[in-house]
Amino acid sequence: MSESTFMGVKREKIDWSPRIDYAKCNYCMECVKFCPHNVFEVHENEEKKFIVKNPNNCVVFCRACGKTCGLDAISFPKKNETTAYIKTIRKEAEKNE
Amino acid sequence: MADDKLTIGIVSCSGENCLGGTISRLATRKVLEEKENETVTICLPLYLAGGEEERNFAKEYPTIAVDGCSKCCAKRATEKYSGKISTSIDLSKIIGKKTATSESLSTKMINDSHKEMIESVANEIRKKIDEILKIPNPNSN
Amino acid sequence: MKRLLILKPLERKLKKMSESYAILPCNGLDKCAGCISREVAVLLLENSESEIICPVLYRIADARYSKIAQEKPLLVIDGCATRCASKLAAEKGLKVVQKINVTEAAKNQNITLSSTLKIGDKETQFIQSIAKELLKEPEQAKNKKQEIIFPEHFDYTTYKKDKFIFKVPKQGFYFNENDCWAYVSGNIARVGVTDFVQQNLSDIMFFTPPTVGSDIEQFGELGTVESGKAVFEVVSPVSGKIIAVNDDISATPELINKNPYENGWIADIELTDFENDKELLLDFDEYFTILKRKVDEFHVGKN
Amino acid sequence: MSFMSEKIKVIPCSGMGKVYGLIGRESVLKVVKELCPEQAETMCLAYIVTGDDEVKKQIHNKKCITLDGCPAMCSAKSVELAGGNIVEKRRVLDTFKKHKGAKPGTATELTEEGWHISDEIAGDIANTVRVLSRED
Repeated sequence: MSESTFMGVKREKIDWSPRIDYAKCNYCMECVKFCPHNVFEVHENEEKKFIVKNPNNCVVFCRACGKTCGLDAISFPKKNETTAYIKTIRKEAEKNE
Repeated sequence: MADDKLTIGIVSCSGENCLGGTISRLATRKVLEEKENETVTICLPLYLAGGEEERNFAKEYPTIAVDGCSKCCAKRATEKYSGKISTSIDLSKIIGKKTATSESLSTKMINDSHKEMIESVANEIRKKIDEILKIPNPNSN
Repeated sequence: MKRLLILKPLERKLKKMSESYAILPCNGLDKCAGCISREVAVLLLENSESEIICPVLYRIADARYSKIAQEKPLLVIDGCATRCASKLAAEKGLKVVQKINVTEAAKNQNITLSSTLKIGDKETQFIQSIAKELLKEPEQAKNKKQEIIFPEHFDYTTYKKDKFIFKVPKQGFYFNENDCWAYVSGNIARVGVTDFVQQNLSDIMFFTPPTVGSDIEQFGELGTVESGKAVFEVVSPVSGKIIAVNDDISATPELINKNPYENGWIADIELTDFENDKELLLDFDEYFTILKRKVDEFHVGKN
Repeated sequence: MSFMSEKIKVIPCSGMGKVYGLIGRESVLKVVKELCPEQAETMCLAYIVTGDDEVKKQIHNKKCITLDGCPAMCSAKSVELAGGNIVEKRRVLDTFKKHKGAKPGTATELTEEGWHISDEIAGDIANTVRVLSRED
């Protein structure tokens, strides 16, 4: 993989990935089956049958896995906050140049 | 990454009228699914109805035609509309002319003897792919 | 009953400016959001000339509602992300004019809904604010009818990956990294998805439009497009007010497959702060580089 | 009337790349083998695409129902070019719109849901075939 950035900001600096409410989840695994980016990892024999293993693989602003969840057990950070944060980091980077 | 890797197109007649079409379709799909990274589906009727994607393919990439009977529609259609076929397979030579032209089947009706036929045709396709991959791309200039 | 007392009709002045709808609520009985969708419908009924389509009866008795659904603009109220009411509308081939999702609306207003089925004070207020918004909206949208000047054809550069050809228009377009584009003319932007989205989704069968008249932030959700493979959230490249939605793609979503940059556009947005939005947008060269990388690394259109 | 009328040709695209191709193919096989074997038959689309004189003769001015998997409309376009008389153009996708969220299977194998949709389309086509045959 090439070095991962989003809008010129290093991906790992951006906090964007699905948050799972395990109290609501019924482990239908539709989200896991859906995501083509390997964000989730299945732990068949554990209480939490899957986890968000690679949060930085998640495409910033993508909420598609959440749409497979009929129980609304998946949420994401607020988009406007993430946008503002990205802008701030970009400004800082400009200053440092 | 895999930029210049050779992709092989496979075009099957998929004929609706005879068993050969049913077998050619399933054998082709089988190989396409196992060799996802080396192959690409060429949808035959798109030569007429589709865009340049399918029409230009055989001009630029090696392409294997899999035909259910000796009418060889997949081979002939590809050469007429797209480009020269690298190699072709005529099922009547593998499963016999009589079987190939017998009635077409729903995937519901596929039994073990059909599965054997699919496997032997798939084997033939695999062999052709290996042959192509060993030699450099003949259409590269 | 207590519920009826709480939900007294809104003030009279609202009534005058209101538009009437054919309302299809989800009426879900397993979540508070479902109960709210029902109450919103009832409140709208009391405050306008609207009529309700009962989702339960509609399933078994088409004929009863087909006339209402054709005569009045259809408002769909979904409780949760399962979107039963939207699905029912799609199933019956109805054209949705307005749409609201209670759970999303609550999120946007920072309201946590009750986990029981009872409607409390907080929920009542929320119901009233939704109804108010719905009743005044068409008026506002009508006042500001603006149209964008949009060329019929563009020149494209293509990137080829075996038999797949990805097109990107050479000039006049801005992109975001979520594969959505904006074409700006005056203070309006036309917005859509790029060829990458279209090719990856393959045959697009459903389009859920965003609400005309509502405000959208940059990177906010501008409706969704859906194929047998996935649902794609249209991520708005710009911020502003949604002034138009492409009605043609509601009826024929495959227009997006045909050409996502021309007849397959999604919505028109009246810009509020484009100078600021531009900071996080890409030009042709930048997007084309990203597109090539995405196609090479992640090519799901195959087979 | 009692004299034998020619069978109506029902031609699917059989698209290789998508499940919709397989559904169309299975729908048509059901029509010509189970539902209306006396009134309908199919033809190889690949053969029609070749544009051979023989196939053009077979299809020229004959009543055809085409069934396409996707909006590319391969079957309809090819049959038209070969000179067939298309009495109905159908699309698998249109039936899918009635089954939002359905998981029909792959281009190789249908799920129960896939078969259900395929059977629904077959039923619709069979109705058309019956109506058309009565007209003769």
